[in-house]
Amino acid sequence: MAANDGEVKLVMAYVRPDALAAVKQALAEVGAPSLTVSNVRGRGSQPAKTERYRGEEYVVDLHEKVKVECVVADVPAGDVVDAIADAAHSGEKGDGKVFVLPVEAARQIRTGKEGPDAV
Amino acid sequence: MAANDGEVKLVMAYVRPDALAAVKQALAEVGAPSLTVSNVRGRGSQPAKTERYRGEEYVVDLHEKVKVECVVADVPAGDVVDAIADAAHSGEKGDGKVFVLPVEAARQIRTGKEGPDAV
Amino acid sequence: MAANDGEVKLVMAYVRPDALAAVKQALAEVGAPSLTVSNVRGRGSQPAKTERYRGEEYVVDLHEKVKVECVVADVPAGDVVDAIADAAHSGEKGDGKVFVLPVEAARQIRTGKEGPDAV
Amino acid sequence: MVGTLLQATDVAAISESIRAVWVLVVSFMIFFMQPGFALLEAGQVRAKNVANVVMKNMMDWSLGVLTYFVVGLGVATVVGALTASGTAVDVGAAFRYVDDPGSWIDWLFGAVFAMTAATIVSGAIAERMKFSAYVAFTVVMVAVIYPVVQGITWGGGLLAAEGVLGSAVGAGYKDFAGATVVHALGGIAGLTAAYMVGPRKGRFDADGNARPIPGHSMLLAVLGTLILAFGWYGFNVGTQATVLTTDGAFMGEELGRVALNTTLAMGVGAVASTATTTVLEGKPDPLFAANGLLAGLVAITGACIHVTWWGALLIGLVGGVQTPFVYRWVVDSLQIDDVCGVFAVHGSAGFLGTLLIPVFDTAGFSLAQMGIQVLGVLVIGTWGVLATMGVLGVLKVAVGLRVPEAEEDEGLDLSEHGVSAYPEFGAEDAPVADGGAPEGSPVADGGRVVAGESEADAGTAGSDETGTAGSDETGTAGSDDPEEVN
Amino acid sequence: MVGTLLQATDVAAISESIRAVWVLVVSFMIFFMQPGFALLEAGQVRAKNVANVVMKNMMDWSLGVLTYFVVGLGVATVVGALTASGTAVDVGAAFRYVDDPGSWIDWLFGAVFAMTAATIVSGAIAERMKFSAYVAFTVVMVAVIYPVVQGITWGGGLLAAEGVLGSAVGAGYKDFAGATVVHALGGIAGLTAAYMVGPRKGRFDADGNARPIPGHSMLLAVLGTLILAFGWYGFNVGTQATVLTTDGAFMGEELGRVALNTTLAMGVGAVASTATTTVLEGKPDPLFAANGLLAGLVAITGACIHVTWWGALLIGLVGGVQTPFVYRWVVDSLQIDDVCGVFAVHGSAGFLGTLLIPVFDTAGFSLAQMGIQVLGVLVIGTWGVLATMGVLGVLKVAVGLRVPEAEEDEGLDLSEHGVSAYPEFGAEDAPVADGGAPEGSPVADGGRVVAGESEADAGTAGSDETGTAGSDETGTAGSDDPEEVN
Amino acid sequence: MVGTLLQATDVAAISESIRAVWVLVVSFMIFFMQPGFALLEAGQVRAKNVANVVMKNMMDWSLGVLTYFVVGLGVATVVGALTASGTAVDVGAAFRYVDDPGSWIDWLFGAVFAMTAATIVSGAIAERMKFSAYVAFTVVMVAVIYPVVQGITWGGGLLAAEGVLGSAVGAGYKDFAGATVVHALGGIAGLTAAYMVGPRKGRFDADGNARPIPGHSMLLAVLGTLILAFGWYGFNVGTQATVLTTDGAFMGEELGRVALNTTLAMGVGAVASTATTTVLEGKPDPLFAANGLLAGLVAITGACIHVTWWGALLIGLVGGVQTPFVYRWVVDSLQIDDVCGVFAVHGSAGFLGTLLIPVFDTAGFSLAQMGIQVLGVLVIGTWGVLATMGVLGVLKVAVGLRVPEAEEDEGLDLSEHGVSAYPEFGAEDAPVADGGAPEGSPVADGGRVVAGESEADAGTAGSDETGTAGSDETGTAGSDDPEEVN
Ligand SMILES: Nc1ncnc2c1ncn2[C@@H]1O[C@H](COP(=O)(O)OP(=O)(O)O)[C@@H](O)[C@H]1O
Ligand SMILES: Nc1ncnc2c1ncn2[C@@H]1O[C@H](COP(=O)(O)OP(=O)(O)O)[C@@H](O)[C@H]1O
Ligand SMILES: Nc1ncnc2c1ncn2[C@@H]1O[C@H](COP(=O)(O)OP(=O)(O)O)[C@@H](O)[C@H]1O
Repeated sequence: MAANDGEVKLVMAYVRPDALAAVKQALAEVGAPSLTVSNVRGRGSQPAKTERYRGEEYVVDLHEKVKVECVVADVPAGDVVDAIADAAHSGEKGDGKVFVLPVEAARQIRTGKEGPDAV
Repeated sequence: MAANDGEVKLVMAYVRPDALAAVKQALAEVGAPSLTVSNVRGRGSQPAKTERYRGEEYVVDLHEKVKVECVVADVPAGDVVDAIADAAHSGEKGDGKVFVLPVEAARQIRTGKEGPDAV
Repeated sequence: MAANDGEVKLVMAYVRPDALAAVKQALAEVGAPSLTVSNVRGRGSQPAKTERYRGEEYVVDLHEKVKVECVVADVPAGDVVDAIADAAHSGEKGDGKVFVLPVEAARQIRTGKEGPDAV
Repeated sequence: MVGTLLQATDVAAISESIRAVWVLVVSFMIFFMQPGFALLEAGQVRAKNVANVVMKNMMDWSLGVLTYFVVGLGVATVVGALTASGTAVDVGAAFRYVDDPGSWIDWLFGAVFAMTAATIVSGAIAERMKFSAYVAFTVVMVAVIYPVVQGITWGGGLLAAEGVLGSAVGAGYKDFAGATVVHALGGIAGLTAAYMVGPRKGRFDADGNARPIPGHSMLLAVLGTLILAFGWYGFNVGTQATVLTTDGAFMGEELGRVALNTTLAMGVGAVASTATTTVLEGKPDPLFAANGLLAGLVAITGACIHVTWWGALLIGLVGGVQTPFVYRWVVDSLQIDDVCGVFAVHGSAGFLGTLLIPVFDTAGFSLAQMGIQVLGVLVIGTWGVLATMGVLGVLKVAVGLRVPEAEEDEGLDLSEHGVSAYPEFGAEDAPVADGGAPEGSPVADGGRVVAGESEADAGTAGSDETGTAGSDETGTAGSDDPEEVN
Repeated sequence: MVGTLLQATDVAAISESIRAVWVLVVSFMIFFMQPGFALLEAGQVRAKNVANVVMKNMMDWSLGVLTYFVVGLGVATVVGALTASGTAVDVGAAFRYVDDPGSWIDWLFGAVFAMTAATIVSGAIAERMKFSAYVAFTVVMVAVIYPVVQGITWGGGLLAAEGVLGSAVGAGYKDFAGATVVHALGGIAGLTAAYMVGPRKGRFDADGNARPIPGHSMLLAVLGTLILAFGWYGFNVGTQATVLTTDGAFMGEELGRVALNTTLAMGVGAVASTATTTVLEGKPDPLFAANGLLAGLVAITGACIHVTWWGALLIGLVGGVQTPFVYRWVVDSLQIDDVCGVFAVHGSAGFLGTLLIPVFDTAGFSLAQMGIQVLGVLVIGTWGVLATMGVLGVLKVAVGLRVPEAEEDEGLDLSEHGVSAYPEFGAEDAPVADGGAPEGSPVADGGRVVAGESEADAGTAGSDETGTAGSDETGTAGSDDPEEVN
Repeated sequence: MVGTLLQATDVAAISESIRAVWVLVVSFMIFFMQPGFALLEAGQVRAKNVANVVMKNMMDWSLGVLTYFVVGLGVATVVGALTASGTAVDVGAAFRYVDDPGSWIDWLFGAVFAMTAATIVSGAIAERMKFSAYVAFTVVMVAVIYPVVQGITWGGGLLAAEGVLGSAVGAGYKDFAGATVVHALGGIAGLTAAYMVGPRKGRFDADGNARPIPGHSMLLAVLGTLILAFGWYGFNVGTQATVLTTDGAFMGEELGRVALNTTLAMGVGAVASTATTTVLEGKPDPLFAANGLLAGLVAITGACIHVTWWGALLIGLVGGVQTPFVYRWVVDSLQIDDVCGVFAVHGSAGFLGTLLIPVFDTAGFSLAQMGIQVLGVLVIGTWGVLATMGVLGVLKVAVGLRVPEAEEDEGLDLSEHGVSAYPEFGAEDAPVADGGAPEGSPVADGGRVVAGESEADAGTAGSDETGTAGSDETGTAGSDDPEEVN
């Protein structure tokens, strides 16, 4: 298998929080169930929202997003991008983006496996 | 425009929380308003601080920082680094660092655009 | 010193929260004390756990992990990977993984130093 | 020691004074159940709906006392007279308390019970009901729905010994401190309202299977429970108001019975519910322990003066054990999303406890009594369901019952009130570091913090902001954009 | 039944007993306003200042009761006598309560009012005032500032019917339970203190526009509000202390009036403030609802025994409606950063409500009464401003009023007390996973957790730590470093 | 005004009525200490153990009242008679209260004290003790350990004037409201239990140095403290139960003394503890301020009716100052992990305050009194240690005292109760965004949310889940896997 020419890739996506469940499912279906997520906040094309505190308004232009990181070796990164992008698509501003970054080395802590085998 | 030789770059910075507002402004001014931020904690050259609980002291050597991620294509990554570094500079230990990482692929979820156009 | 052929590397690891203290110590010992950590949640080989709310069960398949980021220049990335992997090893599922990513540019905000010197 | 002789009038004044101290203190304690409910409910919703929950609670009380003063108590009296056998209805007299300072202590004592009934409902329909519709409902609850029940029971109407039904059956409905008059009415109104409003998004999956939506703080739920238990002593023991009768008799045994029965029933309720869930789920469940404690209290509320101590234990046991089962039945069989389980805790527990009164009555079992208890439960339950459906049916047409789905996702704090309950914490609205930009320098790219009262400014800020941020590098945004929201 | 005849002395003992039960219970309830204030204020500050807020509250009460026992009550009596027309001043007698157990119940009743006034101030100056300066101020507040007002009003001095001004005008100042004596004094002292200390960093931008700094928990603010409302029943109704007069008359109508008016005013205050903000902001605002509820209570506090029920409604309405407007005026026009809005809630509401007493007085309108009300408000307001400015002016020179900017950024919990209120949560000090290293193996690179009391060790740990971590790979750190802090 | 003459019997009824109002209200207030303890303890543990803490508190009360009704009070009476000099033991009579409604008010008053003693223990052993073992211990505490102490003191036994020791020494043990009978017993039982259970993982490092484990909310700890202070007024002042004696005397001076001394001691306790820590640590410590406030209250609890006001000040001072020192001694010298510092707050403060009674007694110093105080403290302390060791020794063998280390790591909320106290917050169990999948579509890769009561389903879901997720890309998982847990 040389899905990514034998290389390891980090697929990193910023998605809506309510898309997370679908993304998780989609990744499992595409054969890349392992993932790491974190709460982030982002600014993009989505309009800012206004909140109020004792009558005074303030603008919150950072929207809550979830960052999904999925490192793959045997599964083509493109498939993972497709899976995430499909699952997280709503068509409204703020859907987010997916990026692929190169990974030079990988190690599984429990087994000590290295490279593509570690993922 | 081939600001980054047509490539997409991830500019990633660890900055002080109170520098965030200035960084946001600076990025908007340099033409890269889209960004993602998250709360992180870091250890570097900043001295550890001591807290107390019922008289017992403990050392907190992880300081609160904000991680800023900004993916750019048309805007030169160097400009973004400059903008962040300027806005986050206080001159005291703990100002943080900016790194640039290569991005191999990008996809905007809403529109399906790929590559530099997605950013 | 050209530990990484003069390049800067980002070592990024997902580890168990209770391994953090050991990882911090190990990184300091290997000469790379600066690091940034954040709370993440991940899914891998570790079995999901079941929680209950007023008698109704729900599955939490995302386990709490800590993401450790350590950018190095003079210290070989491999040493850092070893240090983290050793410190975070318990041998049970869920120990996590370590990845190395290339970094193209670096800047220290306080001093303005660039490249390997910035790290 | 020479002195003037004390006369009987003095004894009356003394007796009234003692009674006033007692009634006032217990009224304050019952008022204190309001924060108890606020916490109990707030703890059982997600962080994004907390401000809405406490706002509803404040409005229950605030609007409620005004309504009950101007309308509620009078309606109760009128209904009582209307449904009594052969009492003339004097509407003027029914509202005379409004100008009679001598009756205002008792008005307050009545009001705190009415507000308890109203507040219970909010726990059932949390996290998706429109604030305006809820407020309208709570006003009707305090103006009519509760007063009718008060009138037909404690007000001497329909179910009372002198009421049409009561005198026909030959026994007056027994519900000492409001297990059904207050709690089960609130519980069944809540259940009905939860049915009318529909379940929260995600509460049931496509196949109709229930999916839990954990509340954001078990600590607050338990704290609310214990505050309620404190107030409940006022509720139950305080109802034994005649500490000293006008002819000078001390009511120590009655007070002691109520205090003991209340204590034992709450204890056994918590223990029984815990034991039940330990068997069912394998582990003792703190939220069910808290719910069982309250269910034990509800169950004994009507019975506490009437039954033996071991009767109280058994009634509390029933209250505690039934809680998990009734809750699951509501969820799984009725498919109703009663967020705080108010039917299991206040509804069924109240009905069951009140039905059991004749069984453990210190006065012995009486078939007539059992008959009127059954009739009473049916009448109150039916009224609670129908009145709630009627009022909410009208409100559904008039203003709608439910917030739009997008607002439910976002949380009612933001959509209904424009605020965050916990701006620094939590999954939903935690600002990163710069506090959502309330501090520091002006918000980047034109977004600006707008002070205070001008809606116009807010609109401008919003469009400035999005105007700038929206024109991203690809330059394509804009044409396919949905309208902008603030 | 043969028995000895009851004598009048017994009636006195009975009457005193009933009164003692009542006064003690309401005093306990008023004490319970302390956690109410603590929560109200804690909810309105950022998480990084929560421990400082509750610490100030604990010190208000703890230092306050000591001060009020040793000094405060005596000063009040002396001032009362000094400013009465023709009363001889007997300083010894004024302090005799210190050794008179028979007066200690009343001392406690007085103390809980004094401590309420003191506590109000802390809400205005939160998040930036030095702890040492605050503590010093609060001692003076309880020793002198409040006792003076107590003396010239309830103490029979200046403004009382027998006081210099009161007897001149021909009417005694009416403020039943302390709308101005306690609340408005606290509110205006708070406003003045907030002015003296200056706004929090970031509260106003360079152009002087206000920028909100949201508090960390609306839930806590509302919980505090409802606890205060509970205590307020003690405050207001409890002031009607003579449940049974010594000649045997029961004060039921008076108690009823106070209880009803208090209830209606708080209800309408919350509703009115909500309605006002709904009009102004487009959405009902929970924090203003809570503030309005309190403002309604403040407004009626002086009036509750004097006015008709509809007068109470109108006074509560004024209290509620003025809250958002006065708050904005303080922020926008005065540019004062009154963190918890204590002037709008306790200050202006108290003054307005007290000025309105003659308008709705059951005794009818009297010009003399109106005159003394206006004079009273002026005297108390002026005293509050001047005394606060004087004391804080001295403290500014002596110890400084404000923490350094870096400490304000960091949060007062850490800088003033060395602690985190929420070590596991929150934006400011949330340790990641290893809990800031309180658990697990020794902290990396020589940093070591140091147990307890030795400051020396702490210093060592700090320098070990920074020594190692400071020498980063570039080897350049060190020369340009500012001094290290622990 | 003609009336019948009042007779002495009426005075008795009136006196009993006033007493009943008083005793009931203070009993409710003392019950309200339960949420105070729950908050105090919850604030001092990590978020992952909060549900377990409040669950233990609910069980203390719920199981406790049942136990104290069926067993506890009777045991106290029997023990009292057994250890009195020359009283016949009538076991039947000792349990007669069970069927005597006239005694049930007093039973409740007794019960709230017993439950306080039991609850104190839970703060010492938090975060690692098995729930089942704790519950078993608390039942024995309420059934036997506390009743024995009650019997030998207030019950007229061993230490009382008429007891074997008391009559030998010639003085009865003085402990007015339970500084030792309730608090120090709870404190020393807690200390012993903490020793038996062992320290939390990470509390001491390999070298035996203490490492702090900060609790998750200082706010909750302080709120709990202030709620306790409120309840304490009931505890202390309420013990002066005979507001009006049956022969008509008003107890105003006694009530005043208790109220004043309680207030002063809590004030000085907080101030003294703050001052001590400011000297020791350089900064005023809010948690020690709160602990000192409670220690001042504990110290004065036994003494409040007996001592002068300045004696109360000094006793409170001792209580406050000793708190930090005793706490450190327990940690550093005894190496016992008493999580909430219950020995320093309730134990040593109670013993010291009670030993100091003769020194400041308004009745003057008496050697016999000092003798019995010392003896009493020794007897109660020894009994507390031995009884706790005995019971826990048996439980250690029977069910084990401590959860496994993995469960301690995970938190007792999850391991003992299967729940998260704060599902949306916190380091331990914060779900990311999708709420741990309670909402939204089915959990990816076969994991499915399982409704309610079926354990079987849960098992299935677990293995589905792990089956899929476990087979990762490398295909190597499985063979070396430890068994799967749900
Ligand atoms: N260039 C970028 N760099 C970093 N984060 C980005 C970038 N563009 C988008 N994001 C992240 O993606 C989220 C959604 O992007 P947004 O532009 O609002 O959506 P859309 O692509 O639908 O217009 C943002 O809130 C931000 O977190
Ligand atoms: N090599 C590194 N790898 C990862 N994070 C780093 C590294 N160096 C610095 N950081 C992050 O930047 C933050 C600030 O760095 P620090 O060294 O304290 O500042 P300065 O560069 O001003 O000396 C740290 O707290 C940490 O989060
Ligand atoms: N391919 C991956 N992509 C992203 N995160 C991963 C990946 N594999 C593992 N992780 C992260 O590492 C954590 C531990 O991985 P897991 O597979 O459970 O451990 P182990 O390697 O011991 O089997 C996961 O919870 C997840 O956060």
